[in-house]
This record gives sequence, structure tokens and C-alpha cells, in this order.
Amino acid sequence: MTGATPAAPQAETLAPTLAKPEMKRTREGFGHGLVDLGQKRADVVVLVGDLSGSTNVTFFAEKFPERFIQVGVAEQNMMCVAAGLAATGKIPFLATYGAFASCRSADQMRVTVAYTDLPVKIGGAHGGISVGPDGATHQAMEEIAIVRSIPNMKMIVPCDYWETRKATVAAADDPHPNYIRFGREPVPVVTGPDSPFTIGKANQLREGSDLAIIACGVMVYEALVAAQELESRGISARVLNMHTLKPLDAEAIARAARECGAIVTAEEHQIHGGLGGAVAEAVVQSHPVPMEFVAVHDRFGRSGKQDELMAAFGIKAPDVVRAAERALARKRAR
Amino acid sequence: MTGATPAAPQAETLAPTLAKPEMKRTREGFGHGLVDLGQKRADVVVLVGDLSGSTNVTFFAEKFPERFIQVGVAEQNMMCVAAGLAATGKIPFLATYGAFASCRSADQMRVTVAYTDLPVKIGGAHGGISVGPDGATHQAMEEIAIVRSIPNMKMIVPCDYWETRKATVAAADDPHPNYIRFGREPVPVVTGPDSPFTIGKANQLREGSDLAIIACGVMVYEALVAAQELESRGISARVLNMHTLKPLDAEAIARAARECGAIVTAEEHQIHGGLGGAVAEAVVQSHPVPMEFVAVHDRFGRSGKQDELMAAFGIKAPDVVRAAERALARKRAR
Amino acid sequence: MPRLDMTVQDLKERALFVRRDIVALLARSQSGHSGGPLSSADFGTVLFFHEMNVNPRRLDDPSRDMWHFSIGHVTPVIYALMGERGYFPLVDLLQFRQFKGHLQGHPSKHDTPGIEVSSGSLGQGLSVACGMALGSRMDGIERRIYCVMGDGEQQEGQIWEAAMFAAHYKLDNLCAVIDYNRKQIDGDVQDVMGIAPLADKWRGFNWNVIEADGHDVAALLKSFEDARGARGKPSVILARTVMGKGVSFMEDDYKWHGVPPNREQAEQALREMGTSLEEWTARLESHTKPEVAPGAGRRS
Amino acid sequence: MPRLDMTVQDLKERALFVRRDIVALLARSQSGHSGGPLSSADFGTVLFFHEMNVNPRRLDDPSRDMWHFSIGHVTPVIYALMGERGYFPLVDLLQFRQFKGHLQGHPSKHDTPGIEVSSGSLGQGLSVACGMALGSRMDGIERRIYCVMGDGEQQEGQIWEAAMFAAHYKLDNLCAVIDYNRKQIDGDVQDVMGIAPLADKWRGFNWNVIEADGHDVAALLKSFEDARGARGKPSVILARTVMGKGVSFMEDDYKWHGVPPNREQAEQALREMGTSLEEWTARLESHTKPEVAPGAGRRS
Ligand SMILES: Cc1ncc(C[n+]2csc(CCOP(=O)(O)OP(=O)(O)O)c2C)c(N)n1
Ligand SMILES: Cc1ncc(C[n+]2csc(CCOP(=O)(O)OP(=O)(O)O)c2C)c(N)n1
Ligand SMILES: [Mg+2]
Ligand SMILES: [Mg+2]
Repeated sequence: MTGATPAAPQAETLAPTLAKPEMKRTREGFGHGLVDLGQKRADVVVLVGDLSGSTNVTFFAEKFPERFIQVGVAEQNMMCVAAGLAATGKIPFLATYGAFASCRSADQMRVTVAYTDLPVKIGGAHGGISVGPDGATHQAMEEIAIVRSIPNMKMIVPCDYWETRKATVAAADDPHPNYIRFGREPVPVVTGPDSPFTIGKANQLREGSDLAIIACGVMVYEALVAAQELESRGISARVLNMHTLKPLDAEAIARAARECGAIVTAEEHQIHGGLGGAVAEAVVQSHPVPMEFVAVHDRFGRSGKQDELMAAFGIKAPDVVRAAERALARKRAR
Repeated sequence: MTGATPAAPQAETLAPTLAKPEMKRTREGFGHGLVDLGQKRADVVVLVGDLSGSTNVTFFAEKFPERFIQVGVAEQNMMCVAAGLAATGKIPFLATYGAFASCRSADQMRVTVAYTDLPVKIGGAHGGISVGPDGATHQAMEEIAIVRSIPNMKMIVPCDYWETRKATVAAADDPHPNYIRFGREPVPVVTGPDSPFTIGKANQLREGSDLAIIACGVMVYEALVAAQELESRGISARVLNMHTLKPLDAEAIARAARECGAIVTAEEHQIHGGLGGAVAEAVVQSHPVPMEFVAVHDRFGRSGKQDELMAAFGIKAPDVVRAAERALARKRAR
Repeated sequence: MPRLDMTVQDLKERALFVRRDIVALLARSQSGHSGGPLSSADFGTVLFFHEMNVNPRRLDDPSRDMWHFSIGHVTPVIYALMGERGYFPLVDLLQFRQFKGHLQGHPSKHDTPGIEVSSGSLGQGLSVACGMALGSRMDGIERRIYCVMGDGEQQEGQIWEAAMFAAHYKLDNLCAVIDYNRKQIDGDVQDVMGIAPLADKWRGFNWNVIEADGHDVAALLKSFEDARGARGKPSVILARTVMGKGVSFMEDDYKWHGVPPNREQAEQALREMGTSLEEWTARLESHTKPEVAPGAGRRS
Repeated sequence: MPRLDMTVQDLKERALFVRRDIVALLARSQSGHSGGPLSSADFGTVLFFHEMNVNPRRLDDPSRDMWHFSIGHVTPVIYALMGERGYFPLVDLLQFRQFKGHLQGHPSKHDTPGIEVSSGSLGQGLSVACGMALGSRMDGIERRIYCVMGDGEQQEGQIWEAAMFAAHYKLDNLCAVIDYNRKQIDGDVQDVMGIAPLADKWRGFNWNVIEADGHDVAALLKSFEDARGARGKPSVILARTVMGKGVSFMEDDYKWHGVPPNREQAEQALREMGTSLEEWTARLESHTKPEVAPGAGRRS
């Protein structure tokens, strides 16, 4: 099990990059990951539901047109066509917006894909409130809860471009079905081409002992910024990048609970059944400690700019800092 | 908030009934609840997806044929037709198996029903492993996680015939969308026609101070049986009937954590994102204590008899007792 | 309430206003869809300014007709039509897709009074309209239900579930309109996932099928009239349109499905439509009361 | 591997065996579906004993044809066909729907070797078959894909998504069969949710449509032959059948969709089919090796 992973950047090294981080789209990581796969595996095929551009599968389509399958606006069909392709030995990746990948084809994911345990790879784009102006219907914030509930499924929420690219390649090597969630807008790059990525193994990005901030997706960056602010207040916060929501790295969580005594989770997802819920399940079964949740509070999203929305929905670094202060106060009061 | 509710049966009074409980189908409670509604409200209409008999909506159809709408095998359409009916002032109840109500029409539930916040009432039949011989595809065990994740939705899992009947009537009076989960086979009756039922208010069925068993659905009976067994071992177990999973009665949970110091959850649902997850979320945010989960361990169901399956999947009273012993040991070890 | 009483000429002029609104609001928001809204402008205008009995002053008017856009992404034309028709002041259009303001990227009932049911996920709207049509009939209300769909959207199976349902229940108070612009996000509909022969499909599902030039106001008026006449069957109007209609450089180009014109492009588009960005934005800004906007046609 | 070589007479007799198996296994399980399995017995037999190139001894045979039942609830006929064809010993049929044993209530790939993809939720199977057909073509495999659907199942919109997809990609290696028994759980299909004119619907979706008497073995052989001949189009066979076919008191009665015969009813049913529950159960019990069961037709 990975604790502090050698290659993982440490707080000091992060500091400058945190101030002015390189911004890159996670969906491009998905698109480039598919191209990496197309080159190394002949069995990888890609399906899309009339969203080639916004899911960046065009990268693959241009290089491997004969392995690219346009399904049109028919997510249910796409999920099951992918299953049929898998039954003939292909490794199918399908791409659409996460709201539709997780909800419109949930029954197909459950029965045909997961129950049969076929290696269908689901690319859920436009995850989270950061999607922006499209508004609520297009801001997927329920996928973690839905996918976690289905047996045989794995759920991955990479934190940046590089991790999404690696997760996409790793997804193909996993002989089971899995779901990768990524976003629309450019987000800070916090890992590098060589930082480690293993499905199911959390990466500790920052050492800390007063409390642990466990985050996924774009919130990993917010967590690192918050940890730096907390440090200036004399609080040592550990930061865990929980890129895999299922299977969950329960060991890293138990260690964080034991060693830090308080946990804050940070996710761009509804507060029920997401990262916070997954960590809470692990915490109460191992080492119960106070937890605070930074997440969308069971509300639909709305139109707006990425930052404006993240602030309005209470999921920016300052919200993580406030949650950390609450968690610490509760830890001290025990 | 309801603590020990006066009308709620106490351990002593339950004892005899626990040994030889009256067995009744919760789906009949749904069917009879619809008839109760048909008589008192002209605006209630019922839709079904070619499953009139097994969802017991036939009771309503026979009495109110002009308010009964057969949709055929088309769950997506059914969910949205119900929404359209609600837009014209109706209070539509729809019925199908929970696996399809929650998964096949999830996107329709999320966007058209929940985002618009229309008073559509979803009756999810065949909830849980207890469905029996039909097997995995028909054993719905993900509904709690899915429905909880969607804003504006309420989730109700009644424990027996009477509670299902009351929940159905209460669902109509709630001006928002909600989901009622019920089962196929006869299950023990543990409440009466007069026991209290309020959406969002847990009912304490048994006083206890060593630990609390929080259950929903058929597991409420198993919890009561387990509590009796624990009593014979000198352990005082509180039993909470958490019939509403959303909105959650966080106050009753916090009190249980504070007063008992250990919690066991019992549900006929996947272990991720269900009752256990919901309670864990509440516990870590209020009063962290050791928890053990009695649930289906992230596996698909299979064919078999109700009891045989519940035993094989580890959700019978003895499993609750073992979980309680584990929780107590952890409580003492702190 | 009395219908508006407009001539074909009035309607054409109003449709031009709607197109100008679409370009102006997109120029401001710099986010949103151009192609479908422009192809829907003509039949949309005929619906809102002639065919439909709507009452922006009394949204819950029990005698009102109900309308629902299954293609939620065409909010620019929906809001332009609502604004011109008096649901809210035209000036509000300049807040499209902004955090402040009530005009969400996709139709939201609770943000925009007048929207009956929120949408944005394709394929669900015809089912919603079926429920409205059946519920109205159950209550003996003489209302008509209008549902606008896209042609790429026809690929969603739920539409065929609803098609079967509407015919089975003989919902002749239901009229669907398909914006048959032959384009969708990834290209030509026939290349992405062919839907032809579309009329045969709808006939096979027992609908009254009406084909029309979706930019010919007179033909559209007649088509809606024919739909009203149909007994025992729901009607669908296949409105043959051109994506981006009215803006030379957008016409028939799928790349304009989901992007707004930049400032220069908006200037050119509005010039082509006989006005300027400045002039038309000023008109929107000056219109701060909800009423049938000044212009073609008599007020209701 | 060589096809079985059976005469029409052999196939008719084998279909009778399959029906007897269905009744006998349901009599034992006392849970499961009678109606659809019996209406599917004849075309099922033609598929498994003549049309399809399957190899129960080598399930991953790359040259095999692939089959998928979208109507997962007809497991009694699926398992009877698999048992008779030698996928597993017939004695296993007596464990249908039991906790022990490998024959789940609905088809499960990981419980029953030979099942390519699990099913049980209606409307998904044709899409799966489309994926199999496309994947096989991509790999240049000369395989045919067979998908069995129900008529009530036609109400699921996903089937029409798949229909559009198969025609768009010209999957002529795909052959669908619809068990057109005119019944579903709640009654006559035409009363529950009418699907007529079904042939027109499939033609409107650009399929090669073949109509046949689903209980006439010779006609079915010809229909599958015609399907093989179709170029550039997928084929669908509308097999006109009778629910509960072969058991007088079950025929054409929707109430038999989902219930098994009790012991007495099973006795009578098997008597009507020229055997007895005891005799036929004994045959199943005696058959403990996976092989083409003794009886009509030569072995492969
Ligand atoms: C269920 C669902 N899938 C995908 C999308 C994304 N999407 C929005 S519009 C669109 C294309 C629709 O094509 P068409 O109906 O022809 O509309 P047009 O491009 O002509 O405006 C797609 C795929 C969606 N909104 N909902
Ligand atoms: C998605 C889904 N909805 C509902 C069901 C329940 N169900 C099983 S069979 C059936 C009726 C199907 O009718 P038909 O296809 O005619 O089969 P038949 O009754 O002729 O066997 C239904 C509604 C299901 N299995 N899957
Ligand atoms: Mg179009
Ligand atoms: Mg049938």
C-alpha cells in the first residue's frame, strides 16, 4: 500500500505551482489516453453518443477511424453495444456526459455490463458543477453514488490532466467494467507524467498530522491550497488524493483517521453517497473520528462561470479551510 | 422530533409476536394505500409498466379504472408521462420493479421529475434479495444510493404492510417527488394500523443503551429479533426504524450515537451508499462512534428462497447479533 | 383570452425580431447554441404569436395551451419567443446563462416562470407532453399540447415509447413539431445515425404526419390547422428547416450547433438582418416591462 | 464443426422434447414462466438444432455463431434447448431457480457456461447483438448473430435505438426473431400498449422483414434461409406464435406468462404431449452427461 509515494510532489515543491498552476483540461487527458491506448492495443474501440468534440474522443477518431463507432444520441444503446463488442473480445470505451452515462444508461450498466462483468469502460464527461453555463441538467454530480452502488463496477475520479490520461490507460488493463469521471473546463495540474497512479491506491500529496483532507477530482488542488493556508495558521494538514472511489483505499483512510484524528473530504459531487459517504463508511468501521464534508449540499447546479459556481456552492479552498477548522475544533473538544 | 414514540410497541409487547409474527406483503400495503388515496383524493392517478399484478396496483385499477394508466414496458416514458400528468395538477403514482424504477428511468427521475420538482410518486416493487427465485436482475439493491443522490427526492423504505400503506398515503400529501421501496414476499408485521408514521421521523421500537441497531425495511424485524437475543446475553440494544432514508432523521441518529456509543445498521441493500452509508455520514458529522454494517456486500443477488438468500447473504438476525458483538467489542476497546 | 391577431407579414417580421434577439443575446452571453434556435425561429413564432393560446399575464390560466421544448438546448429561441410574447422584459435576455438572472442554459421551471417543465436531457419531452395531453383530457380541458423536438433527438428510444403511447391513447390534442434541420452536434444526421425515412417511421407508429417547409410561415399556419383537424390521432409536423437559418455564414453548417457568434460575427449577422448589435441591444435594454414587445402585429 | 443434420420431422420431435422439458422443469421448480417459453420452443429448436453453428464442447470456438435472448424471462426454453443440445446434462434442468445449481431465474453468464451475456431487463438484447455483429465484422469473422425478442418487449424504446443502429451500420450478419404471441403480463399486447403495425415499424427502420408462422418448422427454416440471403440489411423474423403453445389449457392465455403449472397441471400437460411427469422426469434424471440428448435426429 502506498503511503507517501516518493514521486508525489511535496508541499514545498508544490508551493510555487499552487500559486500559478498550469491549467489543463481533464477531458484532454481522456482523449490523449485513448490515443496512447490506440497505439498500444489493437482491441481498444471507442464509442460516442454525438459528443465527439466535447468528450475529446475526436483525438482517437482521427487516428483510428476504423475503431471509432458513432452511436448518435442513444446512450442506452451505446452502453449495450459496448457490452456486445466486449463479448467479442474488444475493450470498448464509451463517452458521453456523465449525467447521461450514469443516469440514462444506469440499468444497462447494472444488468448487461456489470452483472455480466464485461470490460466496458465508461467515460463520463462534464462531471461536476465546474461545467459552467450549461447549467444543472448538464452538471453531473450523482455519478459516484450511482456507480459505487453497483457490484463489479470501479469508479475513478482523476484530479488533473495527467492523472486522467493515466487512469484511462489503466482502465483498459483492468479486466472489469469501470467508470472514469472527468470535467469540461481547464483545471490546475497537480501531478506530473511520472507521478504514480494505481487504481485503488490513494496518493498522499502532502504529509500532515493535525487532520487529513481527502479529496478527489479538481478538489485535490483546492485541498492543497487549503493545506498551505492551514500551514500558515500552524495547522499541519495531510492531503490524500483519493482518485479511486471504488475499490476504496480503506487502509489509507484508516491510517489518516488514526494518525490525524480528524478528516475533511472535498468533492465536486452531491453530499450524499459520494467521496464523503465512502470515507465515512470506512472511518466508522475502522477508527471513528470527526469528519466535515465539503461538497454540493444536495442541490441542483445552475448556470455561471466555473469559479463563481464553485464559490457559490461552497467548494473552494476557503471552504475547505473552514471545514478543517470545524473538524479540528470537534477533534479538540472530544 | 420523536424519541420513544408512545404508540410504538415495546420489547415486551413484541416478544410473542416476534416468535410467530403475522406475515403480510408490503406490496399489498402499497396497493391498499393507493385505494385509500383513491377514495380520499380525486387527483391521484396510477401508472404501471405491465406489472399490475406483482405491484398490486390492480387493487386501485379495479376501483378506479378511469384513473389507472397502463404504459406497457416503457419505464422511461412512464416516468415522464407521470411528470406531464403532475404538470396538469395530478398526483401520479407509478409502479414497476425497483430495479427498473431506479435504474431504467434514473435520468428521467433526475431531470424531468426532480429538477422540475414535480409531485411524482415512485413505487419501487421487488426491493431486496428477498425477491427470491427471479434472481439478480430483479433483486433491486441499489435504489437507496441512487435516489438519495438526487436533489429534491425523498426516499422511504417502510418496514411492513401497515407502514407501507401509511407511507403511500403520506407520499401523496408531500408536495415533492418521492420514492417508496417495498418487497415481494410476505414479511413480518411489526407495526400496527395506529403506530405513528411521519416522513423523516425515525421510530424507536425498543429502548436500549449499550448499542443502537438502526434498520429499515424487512430488516427492522430482524433487528428486533436480534435485540431480544442480545438482551438474553445481557446487552441492551436500542432499535430504530429508519423508514425514511432521505430526509434522514440525523437527530435520532446523533442521539443514538451519543447515548449508546455504538451503532449497527441493517438493510436489505448494497453496502455502499445505502442506510449504512447515510447513517455513517450523519455519525461522523455529529458524534463519531464504532459502526458495523449488516447489508449485502457489494454482490449481485441470485435465485433461491427468501430465507435461504437472506441467510446466505448475511442479513438475518444472527448476523445482526454478530455485528452487534463486534460493534460492542470495538466500543469497549476505545 | 383572445388570440393575437397577426398577418403572415406580421409573423414574418416578428420571426426576424426573434432571430435578432437570438444573435444579440448570444453575443452578450458568449455561451450557448446558435444553429437550432435559428432553425426553430419561424415555427416558434407561428406557435407563440398565432397558434397557441397562451396568457403570459396569467401563467396558470386553466384554459391555456401547454408547450414544451424537448430540445432544451434551444433556450435562445425559447427565451426570445417568451420575451417578445411578454413573459418577461426583453432586457432579461441579456442575462442568458449568467449566474445572476433567471435564464438558465437549459429551461428551468423554477427559474423562468412560464416554463411548464424543465428540460435539457434529450428524448424526454414527448413523454411529458403525452402526460399533459392525457391529464388535460381526463379533466375535460379543451387544451392543446405542443412539443418541439429535434431531428438528431429522434435517435433517443424514449421518443418511440412516447410515440407508441400517444397513438395508443389517441391523443389528438397533442401536436409535435420536429426541427428537421438535418444536422446535429457531430455532423449530418444521416452520417451520425440515419433517421430516414422519418415520415414512414411516424406513420408506422400511427401518427398523423404533416410535412412542411419550416421557414414558410403560410405553410406552417396551414400545417398547424391540419393538425387541429386530425381526429383520434396525434399529429407530428416534420418542419424542414436549415440550421442557422438567417445568418449566411451559419446556414446548414453543423459547427454552429452549440457555439455563439463572437462580437464581429454578431455584428455581421445583425447587419445581414437589417440592424446592428448596438441598435438591437439598445432595443432589448429599453424594454423593461413584460408585454408583447413593440413591433409587428397588434397587441393582445 | 459440422452442423447437426436433422429432418423437419426430427426437428418437430425435438421441439416436442423441449416442451416436455419446459413443463417438467417448471413442475419441479414451481417458479418461473410457462407462456413465452412454450411459444418460443419451435423457432428455438430450429435455431439450436439446425440454423446455428454452435459448439457446446468448445464454447469459445471462434467460428461459432452467437445467440442472445433479450427476453431473459424465457429461461425454461433457453435451458431446455441448451440441455438438449448438450451444453449441460439434462438432469441439471431440475435445479432451475434453486439456490444450489447453475440455472438462475434469468440468464447469467457466470452461472451457466454458454450464455454469452446475462439478461433479464427487457429491451437491452438487440443492442448487445448489434455490438456482437459489429465486433465480429470488425474482426472479419464470418459469424451470424441471433437475437430473440418478445412482442410486448417491443414497447421498450431501446429496441428502436438498436434497430436504427443495426440498419445504419448495415449489419446483415444480424438476425432478430420476435416471439409474436400477442400476449404480455397484463394482457393482450394490443390492449396493454399496441405495437401494430409491427412489420411497418421495422420496415420504417430499414430492416429486412420476414413474417412467418412461428410454429411451422418448414416455414421457419425458410425464413432463416431468407435472412441469410439479405445483403446490406439486418433481418427480423416476426414469428407468429401462440402463448403456451402445446398445452391446451395454457394456449393463448396471458395468465400463463409468468406462472408454472402445479403438479396436476403438469401431469395433464405432459399427458397431452404423450408422456407423463414421472416418465419425463426420469429421462431428465437419467441424462447426466453433457451431449446432444438421445432422441430425434443424428448426433453431431
Ligand atoms: C440525453 C442527452 N444526450 C446527449 C445530449 C447532448 N446534446 C445536446 S443537443 C444534441 C444534438 C441534438 O441534435 P438535434 O436534435 O438535431 O438538435 P440540433 O443540433 O439540430 O439543434 C446532443 C447530443 C443531451 N442534451 N441529452
Ligand atoms: C425493463 C423491464 N421492465 C419490465 C420487466 C418485467 N417483465 C418481464 S416479462 C414482461 C412482459 C414481456 O412481454 P413479452 O415480451 O410479450 O413476453 P411474453 O409475455 O410473451 O413472454 C415484463 C413486463 C422486465 N423484465 N424488464
Ligand atoms: Mg438537428
Ligand atoms: Mg408476448
